[in-house]
Amino acid sequence: MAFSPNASQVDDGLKSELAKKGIVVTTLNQLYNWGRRSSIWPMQFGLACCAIEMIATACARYDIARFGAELFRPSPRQSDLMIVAGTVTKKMAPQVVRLYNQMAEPKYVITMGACSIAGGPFIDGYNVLRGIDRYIPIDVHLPGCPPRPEALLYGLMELQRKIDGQEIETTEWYQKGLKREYPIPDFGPHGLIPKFNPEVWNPRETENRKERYGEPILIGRKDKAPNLDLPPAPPRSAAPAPAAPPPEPAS
Amino acid sequence: MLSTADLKTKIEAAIPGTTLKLVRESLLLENPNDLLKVARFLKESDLGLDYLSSVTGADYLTYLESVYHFYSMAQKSGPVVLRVRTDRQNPQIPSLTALYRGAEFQEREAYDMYGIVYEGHPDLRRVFMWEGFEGWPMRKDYQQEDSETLEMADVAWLENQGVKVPEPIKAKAEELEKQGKRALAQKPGQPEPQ
Amino acid sequence: MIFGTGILQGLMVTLKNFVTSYFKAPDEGGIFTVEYPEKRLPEKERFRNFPFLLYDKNPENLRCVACDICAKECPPKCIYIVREFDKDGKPLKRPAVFDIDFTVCMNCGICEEACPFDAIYMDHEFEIASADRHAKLLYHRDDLLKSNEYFHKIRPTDASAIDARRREAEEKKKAAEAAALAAQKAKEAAAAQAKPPEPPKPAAGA
Amino acid sequence: MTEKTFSLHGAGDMDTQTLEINIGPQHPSTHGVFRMNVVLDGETIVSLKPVMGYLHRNHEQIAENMSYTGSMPYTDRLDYFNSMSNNFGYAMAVEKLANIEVPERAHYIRIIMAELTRLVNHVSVIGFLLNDLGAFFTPVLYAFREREKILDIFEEVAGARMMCNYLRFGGVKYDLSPEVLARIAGILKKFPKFLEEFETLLTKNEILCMRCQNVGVLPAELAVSASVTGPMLRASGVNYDIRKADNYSLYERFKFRVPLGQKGDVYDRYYVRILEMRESLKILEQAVKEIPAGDIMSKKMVPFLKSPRNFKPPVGEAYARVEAPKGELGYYVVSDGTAQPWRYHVRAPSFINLTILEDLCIGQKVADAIIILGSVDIVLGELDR
Repeated sequence: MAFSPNASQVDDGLKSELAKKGIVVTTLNQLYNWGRRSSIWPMQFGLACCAIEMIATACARYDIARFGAELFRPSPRQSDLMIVAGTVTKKMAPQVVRLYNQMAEPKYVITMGACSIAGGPFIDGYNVLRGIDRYIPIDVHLPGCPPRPEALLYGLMELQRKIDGQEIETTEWYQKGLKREYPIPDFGPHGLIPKFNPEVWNPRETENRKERYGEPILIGRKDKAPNLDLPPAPPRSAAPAPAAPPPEPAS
Repeated sequence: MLSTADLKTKIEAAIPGTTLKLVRESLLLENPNDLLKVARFLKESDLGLDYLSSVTGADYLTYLESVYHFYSMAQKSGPVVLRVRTDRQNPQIPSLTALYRGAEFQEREAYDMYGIVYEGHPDLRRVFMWEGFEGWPMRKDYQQEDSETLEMADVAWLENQGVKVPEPIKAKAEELEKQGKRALAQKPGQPEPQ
Repeated sequence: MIFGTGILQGLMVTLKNFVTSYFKAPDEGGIFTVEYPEKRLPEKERFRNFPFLLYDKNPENLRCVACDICAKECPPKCIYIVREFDKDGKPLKRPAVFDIDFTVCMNCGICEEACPFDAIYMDHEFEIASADRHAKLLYHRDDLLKSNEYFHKIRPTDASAIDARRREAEEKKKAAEAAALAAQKAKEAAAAQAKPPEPPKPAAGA
Repeated sequence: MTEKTFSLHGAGDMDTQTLEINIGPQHPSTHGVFRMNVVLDGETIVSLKPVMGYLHRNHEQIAENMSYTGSMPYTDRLDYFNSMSNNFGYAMAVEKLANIEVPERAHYIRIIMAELTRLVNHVSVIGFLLNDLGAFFTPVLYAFREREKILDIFEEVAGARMMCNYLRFGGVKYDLSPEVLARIAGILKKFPKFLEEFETLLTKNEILCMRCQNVGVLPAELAVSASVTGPMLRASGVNYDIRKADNYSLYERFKFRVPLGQKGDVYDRYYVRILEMRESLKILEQAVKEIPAGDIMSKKMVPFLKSPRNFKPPVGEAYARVEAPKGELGYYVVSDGTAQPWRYHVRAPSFINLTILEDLCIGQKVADAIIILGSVDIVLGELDR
């Protein structure tokens, strides 16, 4: 089946003129996208702190229902959007990938909060995955820790904008040979196997974090344990050691 | 509430054979095997320490330690801090779960993080990490993996799944394999672990 | 009590809330929704989201002196600073690179607290979202720069307090400089005065 | 399905086969990423094993590599409903360690904030409990409406809705302005009315009563031996509130009572929380009225606000605990005299209160296990750390 190219003569000005008279002119694409973007059903799936802000977004004050996205579905089969709201740990990552695989096309992913984007403040933990985009493709990254409910709405609007730009003819899920299921990582002896999926994510040529900070978790490595058996130091030094004065402003 | 020193003499008098040592505000039990006896005494004597608030593992490089904080709910007194030391290679401490149910998960946590084996624990498994995880992540010498470099196991897994691994990544993994090394997270310039 | 009265009472509550939502103010039980993007909640002055760098007057004149304190204090380590050098390799008091990784930042505000030069503050901007985390969410120096006027707009009380403090410090510094200069001059003058007679020291001791 | 056969109806009856099911980690009513391996005989639970660690994000390890103040924002993320209480416990532990005095006004501000978080927590947890019962979202909507009003105050005072990062060792970060105090007083005036309404909606509801009463009964002896704390312990009738037992901060100055349950079932746990909110309101009213003027930071600690890395407590150890809304939140900190703690441990109430989950659930139906879990009130950030 071939679609004829969109050669409509109706421009935006004429459209609004017609709309005033009660006639709506639209293209199939626009109708299709309008329908899809106005009824994004997110998955009811909270991981950590951001999930609470997600619930707050669904509640009275922010009311995600105004965007047609209030129907939080507990089952991946019924949802269009996965909001990865919270830290994805290595123990949880296989389940997240599995849920993504189980979602029906078209499917979108918003990573909400710093943790799900790149590990966030917990990036150096031994059990924290440095970003879920190592295993699945992400549509919108939404930084913040946690993002305000308004920011989540903004992210949703960003996704709607993305949906508006899609066309029936070229969308991935109507193409042949679509592969949108990604291998689910296994638990290994030291972490996940594999550490990332090179089909989706590759380490950057210059890995900023490693280059710049090394591994910050080792900064505090100490080779001398405190000896609590010794009696406490005399009361004079019971107070914290006198600090170096902070640098004087404006030198 | 008794002072720690009084408590020490009281326990030593009540349970012959135990030796306690004052460490700051806490009592160090010299022989870990006496732990159950001492805890029973704390719970059942007139001290009435019926509530085990916290069990903590800790790594002091030359030995591992398990710290117990006891309180009394009935008398609203406490805390009594008890600590037990064990060696790093074969860390074994009797479990208090039979006496205090509240120790169950906390001992599992200390086992998970430090590898302290609590003898007599009904269900000593890892609690936070998965089964099959190697190493004790909270010990000070734990080496984290480098999450940006693939190892040969990862490459083999990916190829088994039909994922094409880019050449440079694969070459790096093979190089590591040849040298018999793991991809570890290290600060640049830090000496390599033995 | 008849079975079911509890449920009926509960239903009355929901009905009452439904009806009053049409008449009352949001705080009294009326419609509580704030229709973001059209309407917004009033911004709280202290609200903090991501950090930004402050400059006075023009972007060349930024307050940051690349002292690296915020980068060291940052708990999750998301700030990266490289000092700028001039042609002769002499270090300048300004950053060549100032990167903040928004995918790691946790909005704690410790950089703002620790900065001794009033150069870094927390922004109110939260409408940041992007499909590319590497290119768009790693903010560089020029993306982070914002003017003092902007700071006054978002946090009037803090900004004026800080400006007042800075002015005072500046004046004090100037006064101190002037005083030092005057002292220097006086010293020189005194030295000049004292020089001609030149009291012979050994003589005084003898 | 297991091979093992099993009968609960006495010998000679029908032989039934047990069924193993897995609830979670992605399940709408496990309050996050919590998993239960349940063995069922029909609808009745024969065994239940909690599986944790899906949100284990290495809080302790990260804190041991961080300056003392640097861990403060991380404690916010432990129990993300009540960041202020978490800050409170941690600040107390370090103050004990370094022997820091806190000015009176700062104590009052801390207490005000801690009690406000208690309101936030209890009101949300009741909403979620009702969610689990099947009253989908209506109570949560009511609860979150009140929560938003309190969060507005947090945002105005501390700068963030959830992750306040407000307390500092030796005091608090910002002062409370008279306007904020007036707004808190305004909330206190309206909150009892909301509680009345909430109670009319729920407390006498027959369905709620039938679902909750005599479900998940926790006997007092077991509760004490299993180190259960917080509203859950008091619902079983044990009079133990750390605010009274330890008299930490300035709690002895305030008049309030400790509500106790009788049976220790889910309904008691629900009702103890409602009563606790009323007591919190009492504390808040007194605190807002009596708050003295003065410093908000100890003089000794003011320089360290600007340079947290220079704060080095002397070698020693300290354990401090507070009555967090979920139970006893304890922090165990060992200092080796450097800028980072040698050992940092959190005694998380959600984690330890779960010890007896299996005991509560055995013999109950699957649907009851969900509400028992809801009434235990867990938060995964704190459970797994």
